[in-house]
Amino acid sequence: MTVTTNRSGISNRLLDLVPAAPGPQSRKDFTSDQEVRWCPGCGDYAILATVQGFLPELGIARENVVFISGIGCSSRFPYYLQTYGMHSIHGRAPTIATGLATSRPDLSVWVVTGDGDALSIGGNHLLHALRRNVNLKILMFNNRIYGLTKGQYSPTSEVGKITKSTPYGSLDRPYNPVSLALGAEATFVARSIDSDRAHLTSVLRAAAEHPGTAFVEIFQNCNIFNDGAFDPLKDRSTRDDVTLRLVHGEPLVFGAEGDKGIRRTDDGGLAVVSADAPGVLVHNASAADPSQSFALSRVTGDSHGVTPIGIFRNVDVPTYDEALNRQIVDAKSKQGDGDLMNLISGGETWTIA
Amino acid sequence: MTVTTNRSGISNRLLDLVPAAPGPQSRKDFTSDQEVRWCPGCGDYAILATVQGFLPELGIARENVVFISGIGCSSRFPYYLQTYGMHSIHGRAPTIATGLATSRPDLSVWVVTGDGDALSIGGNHLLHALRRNVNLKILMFNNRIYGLTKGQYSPTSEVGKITKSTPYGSLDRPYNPVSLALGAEATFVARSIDSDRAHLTSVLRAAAEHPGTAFVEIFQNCNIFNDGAFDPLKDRSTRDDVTLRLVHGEPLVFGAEGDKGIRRTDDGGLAVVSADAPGVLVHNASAADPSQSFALSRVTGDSHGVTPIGIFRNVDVPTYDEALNRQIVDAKSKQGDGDLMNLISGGETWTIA
Amino acid sequence: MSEQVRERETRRLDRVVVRFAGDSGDGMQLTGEQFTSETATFGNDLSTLPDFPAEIRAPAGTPAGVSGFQLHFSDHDILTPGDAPDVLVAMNPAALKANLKDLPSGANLIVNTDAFTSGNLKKAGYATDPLTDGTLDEYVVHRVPLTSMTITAVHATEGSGGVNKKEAERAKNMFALGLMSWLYHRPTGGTEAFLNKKFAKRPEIAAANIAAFRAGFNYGETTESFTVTYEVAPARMKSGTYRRISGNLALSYGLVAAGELTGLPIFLGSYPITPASDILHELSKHKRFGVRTFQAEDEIAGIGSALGASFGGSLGVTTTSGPGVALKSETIGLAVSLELPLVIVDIQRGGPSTGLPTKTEQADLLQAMFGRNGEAPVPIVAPRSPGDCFDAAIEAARLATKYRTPVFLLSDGYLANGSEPWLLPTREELPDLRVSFTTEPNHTGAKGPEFWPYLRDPETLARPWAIPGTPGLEHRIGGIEKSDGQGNISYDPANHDRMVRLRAAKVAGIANDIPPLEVDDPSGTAQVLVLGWGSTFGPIAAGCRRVRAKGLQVAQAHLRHLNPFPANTGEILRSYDKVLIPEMNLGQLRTLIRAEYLVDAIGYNQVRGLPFKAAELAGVLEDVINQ
Amino acid sequence: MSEQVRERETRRLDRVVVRFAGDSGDGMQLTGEQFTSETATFGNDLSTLPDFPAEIRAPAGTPAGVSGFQLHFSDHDILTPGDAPDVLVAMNPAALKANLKDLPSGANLIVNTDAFTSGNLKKAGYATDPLTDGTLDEYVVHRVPLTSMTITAVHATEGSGGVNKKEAERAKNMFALGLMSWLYHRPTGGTEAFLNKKFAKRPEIAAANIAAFRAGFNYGETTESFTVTYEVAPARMKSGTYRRISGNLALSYGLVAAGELTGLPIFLGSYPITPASDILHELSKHKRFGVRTFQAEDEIAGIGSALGASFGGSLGVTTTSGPGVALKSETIGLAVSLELPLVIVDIQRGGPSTGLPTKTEQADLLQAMFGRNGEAPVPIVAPRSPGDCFDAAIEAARLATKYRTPVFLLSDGYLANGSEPWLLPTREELPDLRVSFTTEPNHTGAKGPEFWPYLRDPETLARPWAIPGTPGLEHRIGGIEKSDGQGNISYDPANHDRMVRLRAAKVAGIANDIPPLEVDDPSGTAQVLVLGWGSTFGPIAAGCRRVRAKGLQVAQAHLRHLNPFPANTGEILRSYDKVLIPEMNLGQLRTLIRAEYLVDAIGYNQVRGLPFKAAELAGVLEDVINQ
Ligand SMILES: Cc1ncc(C[n+]2csc(CCOP(=O)(O)OP(=O)(O)O)c2C)c(N)n1
Ligand SMILES: Cc1ncc(C[n+]2csc(CCOP(=O)(O)OP(=O)(O)O)c2C)c(N)n1
Ligand code: SF4
Ligand code: SF4
Ligand SMILES: [Mg+2]
Ligand SMILES: [Mg+2]
Repeated sequence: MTVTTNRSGISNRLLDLVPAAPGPQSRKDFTSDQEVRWCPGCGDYAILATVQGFLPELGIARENVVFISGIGCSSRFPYYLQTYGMHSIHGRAPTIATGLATSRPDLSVWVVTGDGDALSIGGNHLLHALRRNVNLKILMFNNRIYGLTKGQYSPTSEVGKITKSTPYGSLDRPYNPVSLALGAEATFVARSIDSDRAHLTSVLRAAAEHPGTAFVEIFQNCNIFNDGAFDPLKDRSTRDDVTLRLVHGEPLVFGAEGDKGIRRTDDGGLAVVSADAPGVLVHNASAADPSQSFALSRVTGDSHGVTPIGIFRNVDVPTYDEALNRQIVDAKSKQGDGDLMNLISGGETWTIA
Repeated sequence: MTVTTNRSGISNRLLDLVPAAPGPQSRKDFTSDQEVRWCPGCGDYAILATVQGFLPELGIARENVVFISGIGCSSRFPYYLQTYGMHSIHGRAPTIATGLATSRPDLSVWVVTGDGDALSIGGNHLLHALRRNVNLKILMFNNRIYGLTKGQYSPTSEVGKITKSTPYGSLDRPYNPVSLALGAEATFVARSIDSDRAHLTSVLRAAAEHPGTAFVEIFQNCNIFNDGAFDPLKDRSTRDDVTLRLVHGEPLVFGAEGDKGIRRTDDGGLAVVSADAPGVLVHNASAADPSQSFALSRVTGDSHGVTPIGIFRNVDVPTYDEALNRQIVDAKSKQGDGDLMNLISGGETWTIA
Repeated sequence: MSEQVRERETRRLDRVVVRFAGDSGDGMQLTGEQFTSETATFGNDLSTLPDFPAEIRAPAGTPAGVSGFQLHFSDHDILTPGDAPDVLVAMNPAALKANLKDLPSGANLIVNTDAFTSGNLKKAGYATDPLTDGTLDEYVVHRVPLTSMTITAVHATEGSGGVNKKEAERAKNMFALGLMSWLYHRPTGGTEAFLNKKFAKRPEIAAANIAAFRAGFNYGETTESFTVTYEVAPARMKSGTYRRISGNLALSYGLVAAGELTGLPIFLGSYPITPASDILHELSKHKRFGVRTFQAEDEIAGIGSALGASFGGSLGVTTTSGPGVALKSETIGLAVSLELPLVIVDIQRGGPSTGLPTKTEQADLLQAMFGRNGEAPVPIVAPRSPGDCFDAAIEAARLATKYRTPVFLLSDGYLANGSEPWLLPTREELPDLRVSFTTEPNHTGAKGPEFWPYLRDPETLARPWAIPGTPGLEHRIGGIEKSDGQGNISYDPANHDRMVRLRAAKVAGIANDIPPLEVDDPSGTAQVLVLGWGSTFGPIAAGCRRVRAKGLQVAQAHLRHLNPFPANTGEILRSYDKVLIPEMNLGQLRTLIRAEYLVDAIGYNQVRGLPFKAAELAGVLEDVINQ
Repeated sequence: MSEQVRERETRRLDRVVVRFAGDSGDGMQLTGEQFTSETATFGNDLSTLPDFPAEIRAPAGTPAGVSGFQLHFSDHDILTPGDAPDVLVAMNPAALKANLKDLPSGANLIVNTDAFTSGNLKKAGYATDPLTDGTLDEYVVHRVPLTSMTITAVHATEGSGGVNKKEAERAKNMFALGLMSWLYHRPTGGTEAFLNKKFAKRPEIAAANIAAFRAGFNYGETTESFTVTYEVAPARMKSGTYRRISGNLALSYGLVAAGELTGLPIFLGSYPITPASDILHELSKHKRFGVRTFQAEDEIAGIGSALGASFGGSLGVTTTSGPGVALKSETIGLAVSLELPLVIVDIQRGGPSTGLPTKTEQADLLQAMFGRNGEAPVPIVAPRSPGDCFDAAIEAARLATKYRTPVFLLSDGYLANGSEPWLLPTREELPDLRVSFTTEPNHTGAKGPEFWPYLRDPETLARPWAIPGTPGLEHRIGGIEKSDGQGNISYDPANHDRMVRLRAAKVAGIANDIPPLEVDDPSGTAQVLVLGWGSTFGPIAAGCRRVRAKGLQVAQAHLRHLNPFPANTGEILRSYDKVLIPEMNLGQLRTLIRAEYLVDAIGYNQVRGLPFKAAELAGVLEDVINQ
């Protein structure tokens, strides 16, 4: 299956199994002829543009890229990309993608999903993909609402949310998708936002460079049913003060003036302190132990007044796909290719003349 | 629904809604007439004996106790208890228990499940119950194998496990159930072991005292398909050196001589040090931030040579049940009981003579 | 042409079909609903058919993004939302493009000329302008600059200050509504009150909308484009108090009523899905009725929680559509084995798979019958009209509680969103469904009194329902086969055979507890029977009327219970030469009828995501009768 | 009594049914399997029926914990594992209790007297000792102190040093096997070789077992309890090379073969469930054939992964039993809509719900037909015998790949675990199923060549299969309705109707690509036809033989394809006066046959978790013939 490739750009030992593009590609090469059908103003447009702009960077043959989605507004995504794609059923995209990726190491397989699709009905599949570390890139558009079904609360909606299904306010405590992924042994976990093209592109790049499952939460505005959910992170006047940009190896400092930092507390959590206070941490996304990344995931707008974006965790461990395919290669090399007639005759036979 | 109770023993604001037992109860009161059908030597027997021994402590009416299970060897559990019970279908016990508990605040509802039932097919339901904080006590018997279906690997089996379905060794990285539960916003997470009746009883007691979802992982030996999985934690000669007993408010020290302790490392994880080294931590199960509990969950036999047992996390936050039932009480008190004929006639009617 | 104001003619009609069509964002559903409201208050009989795209806001200006609402109203009782519109309001070129094919020649067409820009024409896929290229020659076209007149009217109105141009423009649907209200002599007070209430928090928007509404009305009055207005007299309907109701609302009310009538708290475990979500939305409002709603993580958790609540003595309900039913299959099998009450509501939509999620279909009947492992019979009830969803829900609850069984309630997208006038029942007309739980042992064993959870009522074959909290009746149930009576796990072959047959007999026995199938055969001499189920009732009855009006004979029967069938079904079917079964599927009831009664029923099947048209069925009937 | 060794009689029999029964821990399955192996090597025809409890180790000593294995072998071809045992080996009182009711009077009964302690008698539910209270008077009883003799024999054996008492005792099943081998003149070399291999790592255990085996054999030779031994001559079977095979193994091999024959890698996505797990176990061994197995987190992930692999050009397979099928329903609907190949294996077991998980049943046929939302037709193939599972798996793969459709393969617990001699096919006998992917555009559009993923092959109506990695054919598919040909999302009513009918026509068209239904009617004058499907083939054929032997006429036909039926099915059914359909359900094929052909087929139904008995069916047939 190994393909000699002289791709420029992004690379990892699994991506290197995917055939290279015959030549340079542009955004247009990844744009399908289908009319885009989201509400005007929906954050999905910006994400689409960013992804279409990013894909050429991979330098791999367009026909070896596959996008699999579930159901939801976000899950319309594959239709708009001139790659192979499947718009499947609600919550099940990770299962389909797992079968595809593990049987076709020469493909780059992406999953697009929503907060409901991924965390409500599809939660189990998402988390099992993460623990297995299948070679998938999972983009979860988190608008904290069910868009397609017209505005019920989702597993990431804040408590007390008034929606069509909760006229008296929702009662469920939301998931923190980053904490959840880390608890499920994820090897790559990141967060970005629809409106910040440069940041999202950098996260996509890192995800593509990661061999194994990459989970990317993308804050996405649903201007129809949950408008403004991420406004503080977007508003020029506030965003620098409420956004902590995670950069591996760099100190955890933020603020318009770079005057705030993150330090450990006695109870094992993290707190915001002055940037020049002692003990301000340096971000380490590749620690073998996910505990500090987990602690970072507990830093939120609600509790700390600041939201980290960027890569929480990025560690390289064996992938399910490689191991599975290695077992096959090993079996063939040790035992030889299977011989069907030999197999079915088994050990004990008798012959009747 | 509030019941005046003068129960002795375990109490919390939700348990106090359950009618008290008419008098003292014994293990026999909780033993059904059904023949127990596990393999001789199975760890499930010890857990059953412990639970039957513990239930009288609750001091609540036996008929108000319900055990719901899924499918698996462990899920046979309800048959052996003289309470109400349901042996449902694979992985779905948390959903059934959620409907029952939220509609019947006068019941004490327990879920019994296995590592496959809870984490494989039923993972999504388990985690959603945890995030919602429904008033359920969930006991997960973890034998790191599928017992009932005769020995396939489970989501808690170690990598490389040779089983019937993985003759070349399993490839999936296992879940750490405690990490997973903490990542899903669990409010009570504990671990115990089939063979240690006193410890298991203390954990059950704390679980019962917790208002909300309590998740208890119980290491359980399957002597047929995965015998000895927890031997180091049971063997008198080794167990003290490899078991860290978590006690809220006590230092994290262990070892036959009490000579080892747990301290933070620079990368945010935890390490084993000498008990008198500086910085040995004191266990705090009730920190609002779950980060330290999470870090503790990463301390394992494989990575650190020691396995924590006891209560990792125990925080009191609003439960789904209370909130749901309060909405109903509030609606009735503010708007009065519903009037059916009023409701259906709605606003706009016209009359034809 | 002349300066003189002409006398206008007012034509009396017995029935009219109007259709509003515009962009998804144009508020066509609201417009249609409000026109319907006026019509209902006026006292016409009516039936509606909303039709919207699967996208939230499908691309503006394109045919795919068009949202439509059709209303049929009359001075007599009617049965369908109408085959073809007498008047179409087209808010833009895409709306025209998407709907013109349904418009019979000679019909009225009101077009918003402001929207016919070259950009919009292109988006709609028009190469030339249909307003000028002769496309519309066969229609009575009213060219109305709706957008600009709305803006002008709004900006000239006091109280609408602070309303920007975009907001003003958005009121154009109210202009259209005003115009239509004028054209059909509708009462307008309700609409103004509605707008004031809806925009109570933004009075300037209310004022803008009312201004547009009045402007539309006045436009009709002053322009000369309309030489005729129309009157449809109120219908003579059964006396009583009416309201307008959609199927999903009626079904929701039926469930609330079932709670009251059985004396059980309702527990709804549900996961949102089109077109069922509105039931979850509605029931979540009624906490004062003790209704608990639980938005679960998925369909499996939805039904699981409902079943758990039923175990605890609630009436568990789960609502979904076809894909959700597929996911619930395993748990339905558990409910069959546990023999606990449970109402499973399936608002059918176009399939297979995601299919046509916002369109109607009747293709889940066989799934409801057979979509489980093993022999797992479940009774099935289906409503026939929006208002009938109320009664059907109560009937489903009756069977579920009385027979301790899951029951399917099969509605569909057409009933769910369609609406009709509904004669409100009185409290006395509603059945008494009070349930009593078992509280005492029911068997004497060797050691004294015992509780046997599977000891059956000899008449209904229902098992006792003893809920947790009942002292002395502690017991365990599960999905493994249980011994007859005692209910302990049993692998005994003969017991299994007996239990399989007992469960089947219990459901089959319901045939004795439901009304016989009624036949409508005015002449008493018909040789063709049309048999239907569910939402096709209206179109079939309308079709029958038409052929009878031509002097042909046809009998009609409609099944409310699909499992079991009423006891007299076979007898009725065999008393006709021909049986025709029209269905919005490939013949699912037909399969069941043929298998059960060996009657060579003929199918008429359309799977178009749309209800049948009366004319179409009339044609088919004629063919069958004359063959 | 006398000291003289009596001459022993050797009786020649044409067929024998033996049953081994003991505690779950007694190794009865292994004993039965090994006796079967000896019998197969000897050249008899044979058929087996294992029967074990749902618990891993159900309570020792109780009837619930009894595990049994029945073997029927003969000197002619046979069809069933036998109705009633000629000899029963009962390792303890519980085994006696659980099996005695099946034993015809006069049969041989070998009991392990050592196990008849008062404790064991109580556990088995015997108030008095059946060995002494006259219970066994009608049988030929052989009282053998099996346990003690085994221990003595083992401890007297060199090489078994280090074997403790418990281990020695465990070898008692081999003592029983030795005795039975002697009694029926079985060749013993194979068993000794087997034991040496099995316990290669613990030679002392091997020695102990061999010692016990020989002791059992010698015990027969020396005791006077047995006055007769039996010989069953080898069967005259079709010439060729045979092996013994169980249904699940044959099915697994069929899937591996399908991979070779189609040229596609096999991808199995599965979640363990009884009685299907063994297929997952087996396929996970065959990595050198490029078979990928994936133990998924649940059944939904199992089928999802298989479908994903099919999208990528593998042959996706998923294996499960009834409850798992229920969970897969929604994804099966997606596969129907995507029109991708997929083999769905359902090893049916007793239902509904968890039901009788280790017992057999045929009650998933209607679930397979209809258990999905919308009109979602899926072809169904069913094997008739253990060995036939091989061919049926290949046929399912043929239809799946040729027609680009999910296909159900319906086996059951009886076929899965039962075994029979299997005539090995040669490579040349296997069909060529090579598949070619589409690699070129298939349509010319306005802008040049295009790829239309739903442009169908005019003959098969299959759509092209263009896999990711193929340049220029990039396309998107999904579960929403697609436009005919081009495959873009389409909400058009007429298109939906067309697509629904096209999918139905594609599956219906398979009727032209399968062999006609064959009738076995030796006399050519039968007026009764017995129609069956699946695992009832053997018992039905055996039943027919019996009534024919009595001079009565009956015709037999057996369906391999349940959807669609072979083209000539109706014609055949209508050419008989009566059609009888025996099924291990309440009449599921009967429902389909009646609906399709309006034939008043009679059902004979048993839902006991056990295969039919030949005698039982013969009786039913006689009744039907004579009525
Ligand atoms: C089995 C099934 N259940 C429910 C639905 C209805 N449904 C479609 S999308 C969706 C949730 C969408 O929310 P999310 O995943 O957050 O996506 P968004 O629309 O917000 O992008 C639901 C409930 C469905 N299509 N299938
Ligand atoms: C829907 C469904 N899928 C699969 C099964 C088969 N099954 C029964 S129990 C089980 C796993 C048991 O493992 P675990 O939960 O760890 O319980 P244990 O037996 O080890 O206590 C499986 C796969 C089933 N009963 N139902
Ligand atoms: S509903 Fe929300 S998420 Fe969906 S397309 Fe519209 S704006 Fe986007
Ligand atoms: S198989 Fe394992 S878990 Fe199951 S009963 Fe036996 S020992 Fe216990
Ligand atoms: Mg969302
Ligand atoms: Mg387990």
